[in-house]
Amino acid sequence: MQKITREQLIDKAVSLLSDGTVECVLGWEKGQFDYDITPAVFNDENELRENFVWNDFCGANFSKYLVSKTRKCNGKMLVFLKPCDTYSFNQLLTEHRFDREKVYAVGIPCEGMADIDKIKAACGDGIISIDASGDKLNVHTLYSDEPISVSAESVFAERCMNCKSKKHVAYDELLGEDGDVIESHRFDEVAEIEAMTPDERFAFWQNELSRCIRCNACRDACPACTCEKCVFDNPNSGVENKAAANSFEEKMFHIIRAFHVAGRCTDCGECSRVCPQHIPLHLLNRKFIKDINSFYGDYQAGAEVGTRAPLVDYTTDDLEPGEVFERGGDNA
Amino acid sequence: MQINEYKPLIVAFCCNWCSYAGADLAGNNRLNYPADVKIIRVPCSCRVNPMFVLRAFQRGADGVIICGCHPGDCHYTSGNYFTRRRMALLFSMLDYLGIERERTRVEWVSAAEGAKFAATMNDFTEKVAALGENKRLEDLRCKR
Amino acid sequence: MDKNNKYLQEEILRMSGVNPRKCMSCGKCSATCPAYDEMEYHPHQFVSMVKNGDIERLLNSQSLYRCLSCFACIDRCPRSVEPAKLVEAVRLIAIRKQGANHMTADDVPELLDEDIPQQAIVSAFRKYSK
Amino acid sequence: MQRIGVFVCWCGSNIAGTVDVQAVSDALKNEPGVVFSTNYQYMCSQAGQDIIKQAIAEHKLTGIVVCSCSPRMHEATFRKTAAAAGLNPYMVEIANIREQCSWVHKDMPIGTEKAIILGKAAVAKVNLNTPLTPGETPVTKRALVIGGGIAGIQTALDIADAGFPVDIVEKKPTIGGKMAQLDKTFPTLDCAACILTPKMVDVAQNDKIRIFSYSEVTDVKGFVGNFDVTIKKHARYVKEDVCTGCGLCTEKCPQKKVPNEFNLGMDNRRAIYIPFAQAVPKVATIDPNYCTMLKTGKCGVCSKVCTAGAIDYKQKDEFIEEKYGAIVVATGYNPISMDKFDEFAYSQSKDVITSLEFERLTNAAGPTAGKLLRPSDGKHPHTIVFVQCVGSRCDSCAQKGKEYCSKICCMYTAKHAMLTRDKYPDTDVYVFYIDVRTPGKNFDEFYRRAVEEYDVHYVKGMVGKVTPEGDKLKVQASDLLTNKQMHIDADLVVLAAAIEPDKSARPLATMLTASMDTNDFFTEAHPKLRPVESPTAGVFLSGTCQGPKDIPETVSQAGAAASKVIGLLAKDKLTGNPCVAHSDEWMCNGCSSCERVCPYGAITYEDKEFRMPDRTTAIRRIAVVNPAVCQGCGACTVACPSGAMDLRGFASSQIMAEVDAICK
Repeated sequence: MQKITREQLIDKAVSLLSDGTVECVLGWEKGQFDYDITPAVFNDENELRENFVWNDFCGANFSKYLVSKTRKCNGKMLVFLKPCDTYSFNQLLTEHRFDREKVYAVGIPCEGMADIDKIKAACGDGIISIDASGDKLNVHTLYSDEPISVSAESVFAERCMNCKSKKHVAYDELLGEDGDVIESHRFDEVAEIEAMTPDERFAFWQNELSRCIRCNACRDACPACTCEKCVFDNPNSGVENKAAANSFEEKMFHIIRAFHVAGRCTDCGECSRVCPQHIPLHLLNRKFIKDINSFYGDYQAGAEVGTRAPLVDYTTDDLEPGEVFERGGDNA
Repeated sequence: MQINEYKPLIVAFCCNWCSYAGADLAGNNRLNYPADVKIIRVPCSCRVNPMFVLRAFQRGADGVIICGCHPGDCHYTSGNYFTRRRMALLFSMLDYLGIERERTRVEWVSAAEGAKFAATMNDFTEKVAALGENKRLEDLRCKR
Repeated sequence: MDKNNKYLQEEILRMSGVNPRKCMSCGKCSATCPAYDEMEYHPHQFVSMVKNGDIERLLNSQSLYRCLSCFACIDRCPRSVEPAKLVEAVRLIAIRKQGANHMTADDVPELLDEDIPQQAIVSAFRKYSK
Repeated sequence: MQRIGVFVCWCGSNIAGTVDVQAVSDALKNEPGVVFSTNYQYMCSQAGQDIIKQAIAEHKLTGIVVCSCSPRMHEATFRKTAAAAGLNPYMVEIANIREQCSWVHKDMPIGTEKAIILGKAAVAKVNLNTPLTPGETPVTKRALVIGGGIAGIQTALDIADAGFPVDIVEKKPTIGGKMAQLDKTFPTLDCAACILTPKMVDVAQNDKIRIFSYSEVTDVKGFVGNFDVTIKKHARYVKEDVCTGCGLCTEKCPQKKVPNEFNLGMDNRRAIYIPFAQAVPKVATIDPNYCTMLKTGKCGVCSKVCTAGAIDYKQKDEFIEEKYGAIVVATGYNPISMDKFDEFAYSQSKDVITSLEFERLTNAAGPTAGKLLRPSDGKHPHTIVFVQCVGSRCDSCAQKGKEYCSKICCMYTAKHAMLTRDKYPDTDVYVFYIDVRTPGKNFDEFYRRAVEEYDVHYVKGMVGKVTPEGDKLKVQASDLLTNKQMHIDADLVVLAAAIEPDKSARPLATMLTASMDTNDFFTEAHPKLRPVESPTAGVFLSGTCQGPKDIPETVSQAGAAASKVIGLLAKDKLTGNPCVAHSDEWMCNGCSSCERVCPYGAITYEDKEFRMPDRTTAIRRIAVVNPAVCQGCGACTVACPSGAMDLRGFASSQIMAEVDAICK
């Protein structure tokens, strides 16, 4: 359960709206289901009181929406940022993707978000609603009169289990307490794959990536993918292709996407969250992050504004491409 | 293509100032290397987009090699340093996906290293040929 | 270089973390050493002897125990070679040989002299007792 | 659709020997866009070129492919041929079927097959070629030299000699730089002032040269041929055009206790001063940090004694904006600070000095009028120890000193030692060295003279510690050849301090978008072949701002930089390379990735209003490539995530078409 309440957020938003600090509020609203929360812009108190949502399913990273939404907003826009969102926020500022002056950022603590698939696995289908009390989530389903109770921690999303930071790296104002950067085990899974034989790795990814339906959800949710025109939508780019025509097609899509965000990806995990096929896409991005850390020194995208991403930087004694395999240990 | 005589298809991206000139020098000195190697001239190795490498594989190349000036000697001062980082990460990723690491290579060949160019191509072709056809990467529709 | 020297050399380099190849033979370590005249092999020779794998002669030399561990050579070496760490590593090799201690801790008090700086006494305890 | 002509060259038997040229031209006839295909013995010959010209006219060709030798050989030739026939020269592509095919493959079928594939790739590329026109930019025929030391002076004189106006910006009140502080110069031992001051006078009298002394560059905009530079002229509180340089004020000023920086603080000057007798411009300057009038409003002595009425306490800093076609950086060097080298007791004893201070001590115009006297007590020193490599050749982990060799110390130390022994035969002179490096004309001979004729004691080893004791300096050193530790009671210790680029260089490099190495030396465009040019077009390097140098080397580099500037300014227009990057403003994210990888600073950003597809307007940050500055490496095209950045002549689509053609 989140420590900060919906009412606290609404009150903050209303006070900022009424004193004229902000013109509108970027927040969450209910989608089709209780657990299907989408970003929305709120313009007044009524809208907020009625539709604003804050619960364990508000995983959406708002930073990305600032690029398009601030263009449509004349005054300042209020945005609520969870710790991991603040990294994307900084990264987008580094890339001049929105005007900092047009944003009023309120940092909010996050206790970890729930993964609906884990809940479904635990409670079955037919979920009507979910409410939280203490460390428990109460799941009301069609098939049972009594709510099924699960511990929040047991249904944490993968990215929250491996949360890298509870520290806000950017905000105008902070609600609640700030946390710390966490020593996470987020690279363990990458290391496990690295330890496989090439055949096993190929089989692993063939299995994962062949499920890709090229819906572009990963790209559309990714806060690093804010290109005005994505190469995959551009007929002149040479890689535009909507349908997965064969086994390499979707590999190429995901390699290119991972490469395009390499050094800029903050590891927010949105790609895996939104993938309808449950492909562990974060494992591609984390591979690049792990490599960058080990080849060129630790680098966390978005930790500060204005840093030079590793791929637009170099040192004269970087390791040679042929040496990367020696670094990774001999797992051929 | 004849079945019993497997010939790998190798795409070599060569920077105009060092490696392409190195390849020319190999020609001037009549140093043999396999005809399987086809060279594409780029102004600098940093012009090689990872997309080109993947495209080559997708269209049926068996190996891709990128040649540039030696680090520190880039005609554009820093181009090959970026190449080095980009390709290190790309190759590591391809390896991570289970694609044979011998299919990709970056080699620094200066304009004076005609012999090195030929030797590199001989060695690379041999290694790629030993792997056999590129089944993991090619796009079957586009294969000859 | 014979096998034993080779082994000892590797052991010393591993223990000390020193890369003697960085040395440019300027001799500043020896120039700065307060125990120079007491030594058979001087700090710069230590570096070159370790580099050349001439370890056994070093091991048998009293020079090992003349080093005060004042670290002046480490501080002043322009190449960050850190000769005193090499001396320390060679000394440890000697100490680790069972029963080959240069002296025991009990021997130290009677060798004390009023003029010895405290740092040297502390170093002595560290060096000779284990 | 293009109308492409294919021309296959036999190159006598060079190509035709291993490649079936007829088969190649026949095969390429069926490629998309190809309307004409032929082969000929020597395409580069007049007759061959005529075939091309005729075909362009007859078949209304829009692009041609020549299958021949390397483009490095004849691309220019065939581009000219195309241009002569009215075809845009950038519609020509070469398939290299000689160096990269016929010469490296022995077998005819294999060679022919490969030649056809290479031809197909070239055809695929030409299909996507677009006519390119090189841009032209005008050239402002004036050069700026930043720094007025010997490097800047020589560069300015050489440029002015060719008839172009030059401005020198010097931050000190006078030009002359470090060389003006030196006593004698190696290896000839002529006096520095005797050879430098005439050049300074030449500069002052040259009507093509303007000197902005006591000034600095504060802003640089623009690009090669068209720099807009802002120069800040510090207030010197003396009207430069009125002051006669009589020096009366500098004698009457009551503020006498100002450390004299020209003598490195070894004596004092007044608050109003002329740095030295031969200063150019010879104009007094008031030091606002010490002038009582400026600080308290009470005094005004200099104003009273100045008969010319040149003193102006109300003078303000002045900003000058000027246009330049080329900029030469000549910002020079300084000895490093000795703070981190406590072992030599530099801060404890006045008698431990740096070599530059030694120069002043032996200079006839210095604080001791050229007599070698100890700074502490003015006594004649009998034992002098020189220490080489102080702060040079240090390991980076040591975090003090520099990794590089400062290059000039071995020679000036030999000079100091020799001159000392020559003037004062009663002295004992020791030089502690690690290596003696004397490559250069007459350099080793000079060093040997110091040893053999003047009996300077060269000791292979290093000084470990200097301890002041009484009026002596106890020097503890090692002699590696005799394997002894030495203890010398010295009267004077001279440290050959490493040299480092002037501190002003780093902010200047940022302004110029010129690159620097980790030591803050400016990087050259090519370390071997373009040593006096910066990678940033229109910016040239002169003297020690590029790396440690002695005077002869500096002067020759200064001349080389000047000749490069003259070559640039002699042009009325700069014709660019049309194969440059360009950004699609609709696709650009304004993310700065391209700017960060551009070695030339060719990319800038502007905010532009766009009418968006949803009919709103938005102000977006977009990248703009300056085609006059871009050199066409293509690093930006890969850094760009959206693919907005592309390279003309080597477009992504063209390269992918080649890949496809080869892999087909």
